[in-house]
Amino acid sequence: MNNYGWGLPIQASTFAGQIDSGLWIIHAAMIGVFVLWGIFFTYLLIKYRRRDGVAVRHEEHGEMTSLIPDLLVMVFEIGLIVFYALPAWRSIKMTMPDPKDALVVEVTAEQFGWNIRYPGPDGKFGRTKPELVHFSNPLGLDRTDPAAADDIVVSNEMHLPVNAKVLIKLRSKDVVHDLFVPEFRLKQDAMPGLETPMWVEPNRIGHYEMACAQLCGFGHSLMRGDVYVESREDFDKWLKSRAALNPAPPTASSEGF
Amino acid sequence: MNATAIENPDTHSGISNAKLGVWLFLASEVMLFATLFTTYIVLRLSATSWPWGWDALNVPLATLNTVILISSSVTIVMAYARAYDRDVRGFRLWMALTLALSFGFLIVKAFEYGHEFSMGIGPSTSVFYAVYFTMTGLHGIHIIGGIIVNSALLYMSFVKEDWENPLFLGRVEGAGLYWHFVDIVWIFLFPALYLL
Amino acid sequence: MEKHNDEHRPNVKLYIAVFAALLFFTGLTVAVSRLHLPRPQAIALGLTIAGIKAGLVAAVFMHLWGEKKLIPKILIGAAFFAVTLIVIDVLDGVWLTPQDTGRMAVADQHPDEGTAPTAKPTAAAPAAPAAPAAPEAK
Amino acid sequence: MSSEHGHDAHELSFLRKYVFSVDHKTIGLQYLITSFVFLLVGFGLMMLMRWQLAFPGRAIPLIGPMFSPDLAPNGVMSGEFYNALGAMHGTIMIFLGVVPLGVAAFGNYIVPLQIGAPDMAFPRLNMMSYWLYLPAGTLMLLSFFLPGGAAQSGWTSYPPLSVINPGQTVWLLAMVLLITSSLLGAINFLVTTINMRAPGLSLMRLPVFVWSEMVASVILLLAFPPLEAAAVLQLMDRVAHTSFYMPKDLVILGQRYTGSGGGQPLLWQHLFWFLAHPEVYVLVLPAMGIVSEIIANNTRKPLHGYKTIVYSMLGVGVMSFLVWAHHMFISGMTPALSNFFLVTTMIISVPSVAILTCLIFSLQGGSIRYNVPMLFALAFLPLFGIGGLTGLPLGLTVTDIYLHDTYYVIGHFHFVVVTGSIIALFAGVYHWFPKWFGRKMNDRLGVIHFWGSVVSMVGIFTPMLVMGLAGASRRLYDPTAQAHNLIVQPLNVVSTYFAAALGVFQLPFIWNFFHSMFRGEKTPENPWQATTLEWACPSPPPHGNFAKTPRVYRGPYEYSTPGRATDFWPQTDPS
Repeated sequence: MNNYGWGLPIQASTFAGQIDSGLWIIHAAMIGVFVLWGIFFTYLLIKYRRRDGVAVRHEEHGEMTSLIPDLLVMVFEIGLIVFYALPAWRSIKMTMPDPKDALVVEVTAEQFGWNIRYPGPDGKFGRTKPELVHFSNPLGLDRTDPAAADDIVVSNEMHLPVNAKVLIKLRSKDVVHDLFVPEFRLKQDAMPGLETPMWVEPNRIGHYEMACAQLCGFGHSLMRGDVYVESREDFDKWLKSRAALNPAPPTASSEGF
Repeated sequence: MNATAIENPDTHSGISNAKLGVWLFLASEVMLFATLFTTYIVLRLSATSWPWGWDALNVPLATLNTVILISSSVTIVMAYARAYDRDVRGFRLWMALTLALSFGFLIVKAFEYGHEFSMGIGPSTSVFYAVYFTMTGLHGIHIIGGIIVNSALLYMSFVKEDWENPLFLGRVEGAGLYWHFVDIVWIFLFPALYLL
Repeated sequence: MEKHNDEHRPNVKLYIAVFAALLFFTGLTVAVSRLHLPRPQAIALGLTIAGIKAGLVAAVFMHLWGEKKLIPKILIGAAFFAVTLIVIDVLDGVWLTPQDTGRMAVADQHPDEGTAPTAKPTAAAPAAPAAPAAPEAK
Repeated sequence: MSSEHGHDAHELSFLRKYVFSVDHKTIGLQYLITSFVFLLVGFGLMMLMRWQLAFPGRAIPLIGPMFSPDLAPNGVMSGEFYNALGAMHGTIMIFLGVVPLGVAAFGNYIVPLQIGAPDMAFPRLNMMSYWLYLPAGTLMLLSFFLPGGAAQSGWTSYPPLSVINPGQTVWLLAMVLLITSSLLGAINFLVTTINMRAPGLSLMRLPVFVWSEMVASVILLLAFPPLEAAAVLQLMDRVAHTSFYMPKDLVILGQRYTGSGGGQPLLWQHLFWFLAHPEVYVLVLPAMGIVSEIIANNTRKPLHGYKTIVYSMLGVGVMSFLVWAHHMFISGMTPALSNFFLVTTMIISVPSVAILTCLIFSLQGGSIRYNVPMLFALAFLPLFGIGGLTGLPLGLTVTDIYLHDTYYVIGHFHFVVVTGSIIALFAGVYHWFPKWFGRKMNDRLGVIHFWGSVVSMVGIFTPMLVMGLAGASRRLYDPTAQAHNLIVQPLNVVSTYFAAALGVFQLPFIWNFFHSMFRGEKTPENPWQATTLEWACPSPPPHGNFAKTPRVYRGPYEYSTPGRATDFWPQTDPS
């Protein structure tokens, strides 16, 4: 994976550029402020060092002068909030695509791995039951539910079609995890007991990493998976090959073949 | 170390150190119980169902306890009034009554808990009972703290130099403030857990 | 330190009157809760009564009425932060959706629909929250 | 320590004088020494972690084989041990190191002196604070040796992990003790400053340091109780098997969780950050106060914008309660709430910027005396500035999506706390050392300590910012296990070397401190020609501090007043 370097990773989603531009603007401003301010600071340190015969000069400006930098900071911050943060946050975290136009994927985190579930041809996620959880059935999928029969469950491997909106429903079986795909600039905690929606539109074919970014136990650093963004044909082909691995429709009474 | 060296006479606020200290402590207690009530509200709103106190708990006993605690608030303020008038016997009487009432509260509470435990209900039964046991338990710990303070004051009223200490009345007032606060907490706990 | 420099002069008659009022309100709140008002109204009424009672205790027994201004200021500060904490957390709790249950259960459900064990379960077995409800008739 | 200055006729026993003392000065020094020891312990834990981060999978040199095989099989640190070190490093540094140092040590010693009081308002309560703090800290450290080990869920202790992990119970108990100790201390400080100021010392004549301690105490008073309650609830979850923070249907490593469920893990995060964000200002405000004192003293001119600084501190204090959820932008909290906290976070930067600006403008026109405390105080300004600036992309919702939980966060808050608070606390030690012991610390060693520390600190934390921008996640036991950390891994090595250097450069300080305590150059009563009240009594001050209650005639920073023979005009000078 040649996606990472000494700066930001490559951009592989539609909103990655939006987030990066914020990072660049802020860092440029930060460095600018710091340099200007450092020059002024150094000048003060040299000019006003203690010298014999040079008396202290008292306030050449009033109390209010110190508020001028504040005013500039405030204007900059208000600008950032109004023209950048609010709209971008709205589009990235507050507006979810309609499930009808998007590929819906459910990602369930557990110690220490990711379970990715596709709803299958019927577009519906089947029922899960915690009592059915088993190492061969990490989600506790109830295959007797007709909607569950065609669900595709994959471990630590998420395939997504390029240039399509994906709605990810994030869950956790045990503790708080965090789905982080650096190339997508995508990060969201998986909170047990809640289903947190998030969306992404990958726009670059490639192989990326889905890592856990929230301390989840002793195996936290091992909790990672792969994300493959593929062309639509490749994705469909892969989905079909996975569907073929599903158990036959439930005739046996025992769970987990 | 003598007391006057420590008690700087120039107090800018006009409030004695002890009283100001107690009020600041109560301000922090407000935050403590606000947090517990936050927990209560959040868990209740997110619960699919929430039992009604009349079904799940013993309301008559709790009502009795409310009356006991309110009465103890009155008796402690009466004790303060007696101390204000330098009436040591009156003070002892009212303070002893306060202590009796606070023990009564704890005994009734113990009956309540005992009944619940005997039915196999404990803090782990459901979120409702977790909230109930934790909040009333913490309140109970506050009652015990108050009992310790009030007993100390009762004991001090038997020691001549303590009773004649000019700071004594302030101490009674401080203890009273704390006790009334514990009462107020119960005034909110009672409807929140039992009635609503 | 001279005597009674910042202690309040007790007013026994007032204390007795407040005591009576507190008893009255306690009775009232218990009686009201038996009326089976819809839950929002019941909660509003219950909290109002509790607020009045707490106010009486604070104002009279704790001598907040007539206390130096600094102390109410401290309390208002604490109350402000307490209210912030409650409001923000409740906003967050209400807007979130727990999985499987759809929208969060709102508080306007009738008390009797609760699924807690009743006060008189027959067996001593732990009454799980999932135990079937035994609602009394309205 | 104190010589035979006691004004009481009877001699106190050794135990009453140095161990269970009620004198604010002894308690202050007890806090000082204890919290420095905890800082050192926290540093040691961090060195172990840094080794693992720089050289994952390699046996810890020298001491590796000394650990039990559960913690470090064959001398190689285990994941559990790494997590325990991480949690304890954070907890110890913040709750047992910097806060007690900034608030309790300096506050105890300096505040009563600066307000002209004979002692704290409640001396016995003061002693109790210390004797709750020490057992709490000891318990925290002991947890490493108890069955179950130390807490492993980060200093933030997010449930459900913290409820199911071993070791957490002791952590919670220690926290409850510690919070109680802090509460008692906060009440004591507030009553002391409100009620026991010397005549003439109106609020607007208080030194900035006293203001900062007051605001910090208000924060401690009102922000700590929610954590205390939250800790009790978590304790209930662990001990009584309740489900305050445990939702329904958890399946943990294949086992169904048996609790009733119905809890809210997010609630803990709210309650925790309701304390922990204001806590940052508890770390920073006393530091700002110390820096203000030293800058005014060593520029020999009044502080620029005294009122602005004071009101800004009050503003920071109030606002600090309203920004907590900016730690939770991506936690699953309702996204709409994030916008509210985005705005409050930007608002709180305004008073912070105002304070820094005032401190810089204070240099202008001055006659800067470059002594060791001043060097530290001056280093505070740009380095804390970096800490503040790097907070901007983290406080902004959108950029936080990417930077959250990366090394950028670690770099940011270490710039704030280490190169901010700790640098300022060092400045305070050098500045007030003559007050404590009547002797001066060695200047040459001080300068070595200064340059060594500052360069090492910048060397540790700057690579973290770069790593964070490259996406490296924090709290990883083995950073090389995740592909996106690989390229920047060499920076971890750089950080580790600088951390070792930082440790080495503390040696001159430790030696200087204890050597100067007994052998240092003796100083006059007011060695820095300062104006504030603490220099108006002997050094070290006797029991009861002032021979007679001082009277205050003017503001705290009357330096270089035109028409006077000396360039300082003490607050107590009636002329």
